[in-house]
Amino acid sequence: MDATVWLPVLVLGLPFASFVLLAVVAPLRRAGRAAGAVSIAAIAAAFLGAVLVWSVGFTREATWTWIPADDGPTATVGVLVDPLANAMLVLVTLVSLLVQIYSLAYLHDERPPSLGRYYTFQSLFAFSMLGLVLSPSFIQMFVFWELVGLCSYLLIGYWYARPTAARAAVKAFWITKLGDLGFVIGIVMLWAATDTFEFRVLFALAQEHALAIEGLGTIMFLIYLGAVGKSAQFPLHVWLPDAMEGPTPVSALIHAATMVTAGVFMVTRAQPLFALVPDVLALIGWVGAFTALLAATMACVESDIKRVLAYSTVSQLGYMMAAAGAGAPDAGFLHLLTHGLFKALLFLGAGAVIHAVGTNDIFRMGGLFRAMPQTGVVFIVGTLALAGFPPLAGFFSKEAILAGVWEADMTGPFLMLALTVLLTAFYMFRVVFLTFFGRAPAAGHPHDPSWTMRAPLWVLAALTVLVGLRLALGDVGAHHGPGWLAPLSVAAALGGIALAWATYQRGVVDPGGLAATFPFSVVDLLARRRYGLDTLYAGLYRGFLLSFSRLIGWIDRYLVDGVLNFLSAWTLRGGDLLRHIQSGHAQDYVYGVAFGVLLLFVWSQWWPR
Amino acid sequence: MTLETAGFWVVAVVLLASSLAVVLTPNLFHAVLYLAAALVATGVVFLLLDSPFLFAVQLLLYAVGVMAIVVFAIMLTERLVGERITQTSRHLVNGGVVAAGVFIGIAGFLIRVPRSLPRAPLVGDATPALGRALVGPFALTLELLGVLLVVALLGALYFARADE
Amino acid sequence: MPGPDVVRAFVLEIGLGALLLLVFVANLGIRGADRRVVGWIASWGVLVLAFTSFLVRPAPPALDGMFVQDGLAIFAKRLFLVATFIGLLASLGNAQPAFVRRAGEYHLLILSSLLGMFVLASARDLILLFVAFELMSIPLYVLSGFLKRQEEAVEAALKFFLVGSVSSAVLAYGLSFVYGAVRSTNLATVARASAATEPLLALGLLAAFAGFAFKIAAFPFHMWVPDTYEAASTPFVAWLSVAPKAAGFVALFRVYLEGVGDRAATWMPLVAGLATLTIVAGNLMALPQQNTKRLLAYSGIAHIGYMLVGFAAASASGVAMVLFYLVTYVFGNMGAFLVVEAVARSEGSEATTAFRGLAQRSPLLALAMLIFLLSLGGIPFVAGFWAKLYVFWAAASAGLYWLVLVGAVLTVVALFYYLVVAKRMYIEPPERPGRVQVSATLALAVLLCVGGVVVLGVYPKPLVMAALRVSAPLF
Amino acid sequence: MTVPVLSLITWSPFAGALLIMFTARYRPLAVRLIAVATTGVSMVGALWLYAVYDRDAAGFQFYEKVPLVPPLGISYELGVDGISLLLVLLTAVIIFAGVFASWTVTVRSQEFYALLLALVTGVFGVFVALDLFVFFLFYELAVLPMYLLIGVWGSSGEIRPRGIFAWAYRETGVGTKEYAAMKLTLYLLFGSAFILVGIFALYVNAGASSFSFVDLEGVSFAPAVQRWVFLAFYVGFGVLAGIWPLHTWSPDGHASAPTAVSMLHAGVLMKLGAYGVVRLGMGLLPSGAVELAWLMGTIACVNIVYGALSAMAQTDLKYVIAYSSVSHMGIVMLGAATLTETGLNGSVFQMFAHGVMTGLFFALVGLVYEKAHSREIGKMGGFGAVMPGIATAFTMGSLSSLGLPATAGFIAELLTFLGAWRSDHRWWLFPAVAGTFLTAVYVLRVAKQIFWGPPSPHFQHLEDARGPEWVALVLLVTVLVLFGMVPGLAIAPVDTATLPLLARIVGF
Amino acid sequence: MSLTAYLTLAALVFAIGLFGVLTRRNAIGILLGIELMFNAVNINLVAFARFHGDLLGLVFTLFTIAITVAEVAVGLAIVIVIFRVRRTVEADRLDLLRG
Repeated sequence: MDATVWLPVLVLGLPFASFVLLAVVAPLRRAGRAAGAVSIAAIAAAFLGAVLVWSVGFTREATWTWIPADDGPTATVGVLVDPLANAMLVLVTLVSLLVQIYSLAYLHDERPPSLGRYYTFQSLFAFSMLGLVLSPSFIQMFVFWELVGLCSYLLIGYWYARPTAARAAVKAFWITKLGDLGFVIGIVMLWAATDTFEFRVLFALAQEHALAIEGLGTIMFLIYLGAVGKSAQFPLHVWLPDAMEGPTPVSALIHAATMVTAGVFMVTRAQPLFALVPDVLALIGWVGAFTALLAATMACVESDIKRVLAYSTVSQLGYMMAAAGAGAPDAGFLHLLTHGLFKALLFLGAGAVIHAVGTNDIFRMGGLFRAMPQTGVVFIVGTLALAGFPPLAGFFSKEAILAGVWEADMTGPFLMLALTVLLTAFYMFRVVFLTFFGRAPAAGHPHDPSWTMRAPLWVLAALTVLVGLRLALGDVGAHHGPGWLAPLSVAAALGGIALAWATYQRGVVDPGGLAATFPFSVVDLLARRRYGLDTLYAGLYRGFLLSFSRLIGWIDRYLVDGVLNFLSAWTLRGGDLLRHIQSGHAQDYVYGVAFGVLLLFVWSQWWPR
Repeated sequence: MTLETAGFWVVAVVLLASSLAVVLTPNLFHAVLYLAAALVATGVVFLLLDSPFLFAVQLLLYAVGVMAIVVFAIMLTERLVGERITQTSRHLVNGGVVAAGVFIGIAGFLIRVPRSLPRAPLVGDATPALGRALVGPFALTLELLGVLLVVALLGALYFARADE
Repeated sequence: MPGPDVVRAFVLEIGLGALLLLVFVANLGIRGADRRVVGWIASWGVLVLAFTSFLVRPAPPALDGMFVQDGLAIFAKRLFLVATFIGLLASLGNAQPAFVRRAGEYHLLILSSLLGMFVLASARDLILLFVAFELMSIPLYVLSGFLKRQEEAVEAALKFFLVGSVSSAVLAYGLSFVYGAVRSTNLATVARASAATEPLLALGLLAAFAGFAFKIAAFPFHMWVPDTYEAASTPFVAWLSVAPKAAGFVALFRVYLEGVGDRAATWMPLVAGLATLTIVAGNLMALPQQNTKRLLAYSGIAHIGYMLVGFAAASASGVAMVLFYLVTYVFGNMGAFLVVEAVARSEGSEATTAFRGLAQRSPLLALAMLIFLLSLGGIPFVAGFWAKLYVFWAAASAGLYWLVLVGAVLTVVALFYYLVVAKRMYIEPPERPGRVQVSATLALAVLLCVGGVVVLGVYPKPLVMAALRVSAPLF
Repeated sequence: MTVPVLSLITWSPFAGALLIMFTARYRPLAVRLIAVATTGVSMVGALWLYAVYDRDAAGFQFYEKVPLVPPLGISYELGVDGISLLLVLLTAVIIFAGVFASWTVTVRSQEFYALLLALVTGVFGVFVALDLFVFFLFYELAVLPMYLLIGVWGSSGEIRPRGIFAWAYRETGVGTKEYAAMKLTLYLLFGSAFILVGIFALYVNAGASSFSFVDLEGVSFAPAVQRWVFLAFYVGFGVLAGIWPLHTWSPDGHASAPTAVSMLHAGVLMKLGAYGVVRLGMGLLPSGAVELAWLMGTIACVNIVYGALSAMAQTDLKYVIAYSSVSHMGIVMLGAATLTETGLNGSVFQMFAHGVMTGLFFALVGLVYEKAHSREIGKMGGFGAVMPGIATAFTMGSLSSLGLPATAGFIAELLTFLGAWRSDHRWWLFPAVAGTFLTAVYVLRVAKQIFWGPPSPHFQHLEDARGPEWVALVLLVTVLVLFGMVPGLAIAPVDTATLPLLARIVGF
Repeated sequence: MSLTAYLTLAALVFAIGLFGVLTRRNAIGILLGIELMFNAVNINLVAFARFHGDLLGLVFTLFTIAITVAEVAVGLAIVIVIFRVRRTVEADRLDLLRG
C-alpha cells in the first residue's frame, strides 16, 4: 500500500479509531472533556491528512472485497480520491474540527458522560461522512449515507429527555429513510443490470454508451430520491427545520455544512450517469429551484433563528441541486463548499447568540451587536456571503449556479432562483436587524463567548472572505454567464437588504401590513403553515400508517388468530358435543354397535375403490 | 307344496310371531313364555332341517335351561321389588328403523346368493359323527367350553351370593 | 395320544391350566378371610409362565390345523403374560375387602380369561376361535363388576355385558355365514376362498368384523369402554385396556390377513375409514374429560385407531408395526393407569386435579407419568413414538398418505389432553404437601412399565425385528 | 481417531442437563456454572468448527456416522456444510448468552436450566443431522421442552376477547402462559406432522431404504412427489418459521416465554423452520422448489409487511419484538424463494443476523421487564437516563433490525433485495424494501417511547444491566456489528453451500 | 325350501332380537332379545350344515347353544346384583357413568 492509499485510509481511520476508543473504553467516555480531547485530536490529525491529500491533489482508487460471492465480490469497499473527494475531505474535516472545538465550550454545562457520548457520536459522524466522501461505489456510499443519517438521528436526539428532540430525531430518520428506500431500490436495480456498484465501472459503461439499461431513468430517479431525503428537497424537506432540536454545533456541522449536502455530493459524483437521463436531470433542476424558493418563503416568516437558518439551508441546497440538474454540477459543488463554510459560520454564530441570550426567538433579541461585537461581525460576514455579496464566497458560487441554470435554458428555475436571491437577502437581514440591532430587551447581560467558541467563528469568517477573494482573483470553476447576471443578482440582494432594513430597522414598512397585502398574504399564510406539508405527513403517519397498522393488528389478533382459536375452541367443543353420544344408557351403546354394523355394510358396498 | 314347505311357512310364522311377541309384550313373564315358544319353533326348524338331535338339545338344554334361569331371575327380582312385572319400551321407532336397516343390509347380501343351491343328500343320523367330532378334533374346544361354563358359573355365583 | 409335538404346541396352555388348577385348589385350601396369598401364587405362576414363554419355539399345527403355535401366537402370548403379570402385581397391594376376601375368584377369572386369549391367539378354526373369544370375554364381564357393592361398578358390568353379548351374537352370526360360504370352519380354507365375489362370505366377514371391532373398541363399537374403565378397579382396567385388545388384534390378523395374499388389500379402505373415525372420535372425546381414567379410556380408543392404521396397511410390516404398537401400548397405557391408581389410592380421587403439583410432591412418580404420557402422545425417545412412527411408516408404504396425515394431525389433539395432565403435575402448585404413598408392588409394576417404555424408546430394534419376523409368514 | 466434534457440540448441553438434574439439586450457583461450562464447550467447539472448516473443499464436513436401525436405513449421521456451520455458531452464541441472560431465574432453576440445555441439544442436532430421521428426532426434542419452559417460567399477558370469535377466545384462555405454551407446542407438533409425512413420502418414493440426506439427494423424485412433499415441508417447517398465516403461535409464545427461552426460540428455533425448508425442501426437491417458489416468496412478502404492521400496532413490548420476528423471518423466506445465489446467501445471513438480533432484543426486554415489572410500552418512558447500557444495546438491536449498514441486518437485507430483483418475481423487492421502512417506524417508535423522553419519577430506582447480564449483551452486540462490518466471515462459508444447492435447483 | 328362505328367516329373527335389545327397558327383556339373536345364529348354522351335508355346522351350533347358556347365566347374575345395589333393572336408569 503506498501513500496515496494509506493516507486517505488514515484520514478515514482516525475518527473511526477515536470512535471505537470512546465507545469501548467506557471510563474515557464518561470522563467527558477527555473524550472531547481524544476526538478533537483525531479529527485534527485527519484534517492535516486531508489537507495533505488535497495539496498533493492526486487521483487514486483502491478497493477491497466486502461481500464475497462466487464470481467476484458482490460488493466492495475502498477509497476513491479525486478532486471532488479532496475538496470535500478538507471541508468535512475542517468544519468537524472547528465544530468540535466550539462544542467544548458550548456544551460545557453538560454532564461528563453526556459530553462523552456527544464526542463519540461526533467521531462516528466524522468517520461516516469521510467514508461517504471517499466512496468508490454506490454501495459504500449508501452504507455511509445511512451511517451519517444515524449520527444525525443520534445527535438530534442528543437531549433525548426532551420530547420535542426525541420526536424530531425519529422524524428526521423516518423522512430521510423514506428517500433512502428509493436509493436502495435504485442501486439494487442498477446492480441487477450491471452486476456492479462501482462508479468506475459504471462510468466507463456510461462513457461507452454501453449502459443501455431498460428503465435507467427510473433507476436514476430512484437514486435521486435518496438525495431528496438527505438533502431536504421538496417534498421531503420537512425534517430539517425540526432537526434544529439538536445542539447548535450539530446543526452547524451536520444539518448545514456536511451531511445534508451528501445528496448534492452524490448527484455530483454520479453526474456521468445522471447525464444519460436528461428528463431526470430536468426534474432535479426544477425541484431544486422550487425547493429553494419555497424554503426561502418559509424562512421569511420564521421567528426561530435556527429554523430560519435551517430553511435557508434547504433553500441553498435547492440551489445546488438546481445546478446539478442544469448540468452544472461544478457550480453546485462550489456552492456546496462555500455554503459549508459560511453556513457553519452562521450556525455557530447563532449558537453563540443563543448561548448568550438563552432563547431562539429573534423577536426576543435585539441590540446584541453592542454586547457581542465579535459575534456580530462574523455573523454579518456570513450573512453577506449567504446573501451573495461580492467578493464573499457565496457570491461567486451562487453566480455560477445562476449562470449554469440560465445557460441550460431552464427559464422557470432561473426565475425562481433569482427571486430567491432577493428573498435570501431579505430574510437573512431580517435576522441580522432583529438580532443585532434595534432595541435590546431588558433581560440578561449577553457577552461574546470564550475563545474556544470565538476562534472557530473567526476562522470560518476568515475563510469565507479568503475563499471569496481567491474566487474573485482566479476563476476557479466559475461559469461565465451573461454580463447582466452579476448586476442583477447584486441588485436583487440589495433590494432584499433594503426591504429588510426598511421593515425591521427603520420600521417604515409594517411587516404585518406587508404580509396582509395580496399576494403576499397568500404566501404568508401558506408559509406560516409550512405549506401544510408537516400536517400532511403527520396525518399520513397517524391517520393512515398507524390506523392501518392497528387494523392489521386487529385482524391478526382477532381474525387470523381468531380462526385458529375458533378451530381449537370448536375442537374442544366438538369433543364436548361428541361425548353426548355417550349418554350412559346401555342401549344407546348397542345402537353404536348396530350403527357400526350398518356402517360396515354401507362402506363395503360404496367405498370408492 | 311339499310337506316341508308347508311346515316351513307354519313354523316361520310361529317363530316370527312369537319373536315379535317377545320384544313387544308388556308383561315380562309373558315375554319369557313367548321366548320359549320361539325357541321351540326354532327346534322345529331344526327338525325340518333333518337335525333331530339338535332339536332335542334345543328343547332340553336351551329352552328348558334358559327358561328356568330366566324365570328364576324374574321371580327373584320380583320378590325383591314386590311389584308387577311389566316392562315398557323405549324409542320404538328408532329401534325399528335401525333393526330394519340391519335386516335390509343382511338381505342385501342374501338376495345375491344363488337360489338354486341344492340340498345335500341325507347321510343318515349325524349324531354319532357329532360325538366323534367332539372328542376328536374338537376336544380342545370342548375342554375350553368346560372351562367357560365353570367360569361362568363361578362368576354368576360370585354375583348372586348375598354375603359380604 | 398326544405326541411330543402336541405337548410342544400346548405347553403354555397346559401350564396355564395347571396354574388355574393350583389357584383353584389353593383357594379352597385357604382358611380365613384373607386370601391374598392366592394373588402371589398367581403372580409367581404367571411370571414363571412368562419366562417359559421365552423358551417356547414355534411348533407345527395341531388338531387338524385348528391350533397353531406359530411365531405370532408366541409373540402374542408373551405379550399377554407380561401384561397379566404387571396387572396382577399392581393389584396385589389392593386392600379393598372384595379383593382380600375374593382373591381366589378374581385370579381365577383373570387366568381363565388369559387362557381364552392364549387359545384365541393360536386358533385357526372358527369354532375354536369363537369359544376362545367367549372364554376371554365372559370373565371380563364379571371382573368389571367385581366391586359388586359399588353402584358404578355393577352398572359398568351390565353395560359391558350387554354390548359384549350383542357383539358376540353379531360375531357368531357373521361366523355362521363365513362357515356357510366356505363349507369349512378352517381359517386356511376361508383364506383361500375368493372373498369379495361371494356375498355370504363378505357378509360374514363384515359382521364378524363388527364383533372384533367391539373387542378392540373401535368407534362406534367402543361405547362400553369409558364407562367400564371408569368404574372398574384400576389395575384390572389397566390389564383390560391392553391384553384383550391385543388378543382381538391377533384374531383379526388370523381371520382377515393370514394367508389371504393380495386379497388383504380389499380390507384396506374399510379399516382405514374405521381407523380415521376411531382416531378422531377417541381424541375429540378425550378432550373434555376430567376423570383421568376416562381420559385414558378415550385416549385408548384413539390408540386403537392408530393400530388400525397399521392394520389398514394390510402388509406384513403393517402387522408387525401393530404388534410393536401393542407392546409399547402395554407399557405406556398400563403404566399410566397404574400411576392413576397410585394417586387415587393416596388422594381418593381419579380426577385430573388430583395430579396437581405432583412433580413437587413425588417427582419420580410425576416423571413416570410424564414418560407414559409422552409415550402415549408419540414423543421421541420413548416407546410410543416408534410405535406411531412405524404404523405411519407402514401406512405410508401402502400409499395411505392421507391416513398418515390425519393420524399425525390428530396426534396434536391428543397431545393437548396429555399436556393438560402434564400441566397439572408440573405447572400447577400442589394442593397439599407430602409425598404420595405407593405400595411396593404397585411401584414395582410402574417401574416395569417405565423400564419397558424407556428401553423400547431407546432401543426398539430387537422388538421391531421380532415383530417383523413373526408377521412375515402371515402373507 | 478424530474427535467427534459435532457430537461433542450437540450433546454437551445435554450432558449438562443430566449433570444439573443429578448433581446440582438446591445449588443454584452450581447449576449456572454447569450450564456455562457445557454451553461454553459447545461454543468453543463451534468456534473451532468455524475456524477449521475447509472452505475450499466445501460439502459436508466433520462427518460422523453410526448405524442405528440398519434395516430401515436409519443412522446417526452428522455433518456440517457452510449453512449449518453458521447456524451452529449462532446457536452456540445464543445459548451461551441465554445462560447469562437468565442468571436471575430463581424459581426451580435446576429444572429450568436442565430443560433449556436439553432443548439446545435438539437445536444443535437439527443443524448437524444428516439423517432425516435423526433430524426429526432432534426437531421434536427442540420443540417439546418449550411447553414446560413457558408453562412454568413464563409470564401471562392480557388479551381481551373481541371480534366475531370472541367466544372462542374465552374458551381457549388466550393470553395466559398456559395458553401460549399449549398453542406453541401443539402448533409446532402440528407442523412436525407434515414434516413426518414428507419424510416418509421421500423415503418410500426413493425406494432406497435410507433416510440419509446424502443418499436421498442422489434420487430425483417425480415432479408430483416433489410438489406435494415440498408443500408438506413448506407448511410443516413454515409453521416454525412463522409463515403467514401460521405464525400466530409465535407472538403469544415469545411474549409469554421466559427470557432465555424467547431468545432461543425466536433466535434459533424459528431458524430451524427456515433451515428445514432450505435444507430438506430445496435440497431434496429442486423442481418442487422451483414450482412453488412463487408461493414461498409471496407469502414471505406478506410476512414482511404484515408482520411489521402488526408489530407497529402492539402495545406490549414483547409482542412488538415477537411480531418483528415474524416480519424478519419473511426476509429469510424471501431470500430462499428467490432461488439466486445472493438471495440464498442473504437468507442464511438473515437467519444468523436475525437470530443474534432478536436474541439481543429478548434479552433486553427480559431485563427491562425484570426491572420495570411491566411490558406495557405506554407505561414506560425515559429509561435511557437510568439504564444507558440497556438503551445502547437496544438501539444497536433496533438499528440492525431496520437494516442499518454496519450491522448484520443490513447485509442480509441487501443480499435479499439483490436476489429478489434477480428472481422471476421482481416485484418482491418492493414489499421487502417497504418492510425495512415500516421496521424503522415501529422499532424507533418503541425505542423513543421507552428510552427517550422525560424520565418518569416512577422509574428512577431502576438499575442498568449488571454482571452476568452484560456478558449476554456485549457478546450479542459484538457479533451483530462484527458480522455487519465483515460479512465475508459468514458469506464465505455459506456460499460454498448455497452454490451446489442452486446448481441442483436451477440446473436440474 | 331354499337355503335363502332359512337364512332370511334367521335374519328376521336376528333383526327382531336386535330390535328387542334396542327397545326393551327391562334388563331381562334385553337379555331375551340377545337370546333371539343367538337363536338366529343357530338357524343359520343348522341350515348351512344341512344344505352342505356337513357336520361342522352342527358342532358349531352345539357350542353356540352352550355358550349362550353361559352368557345368560352371567347376564342374569349381573342383573341380580344390579337389582340388589340399585333397586332397579331398568337399563335407562343406569346412567351414573356417562360423557
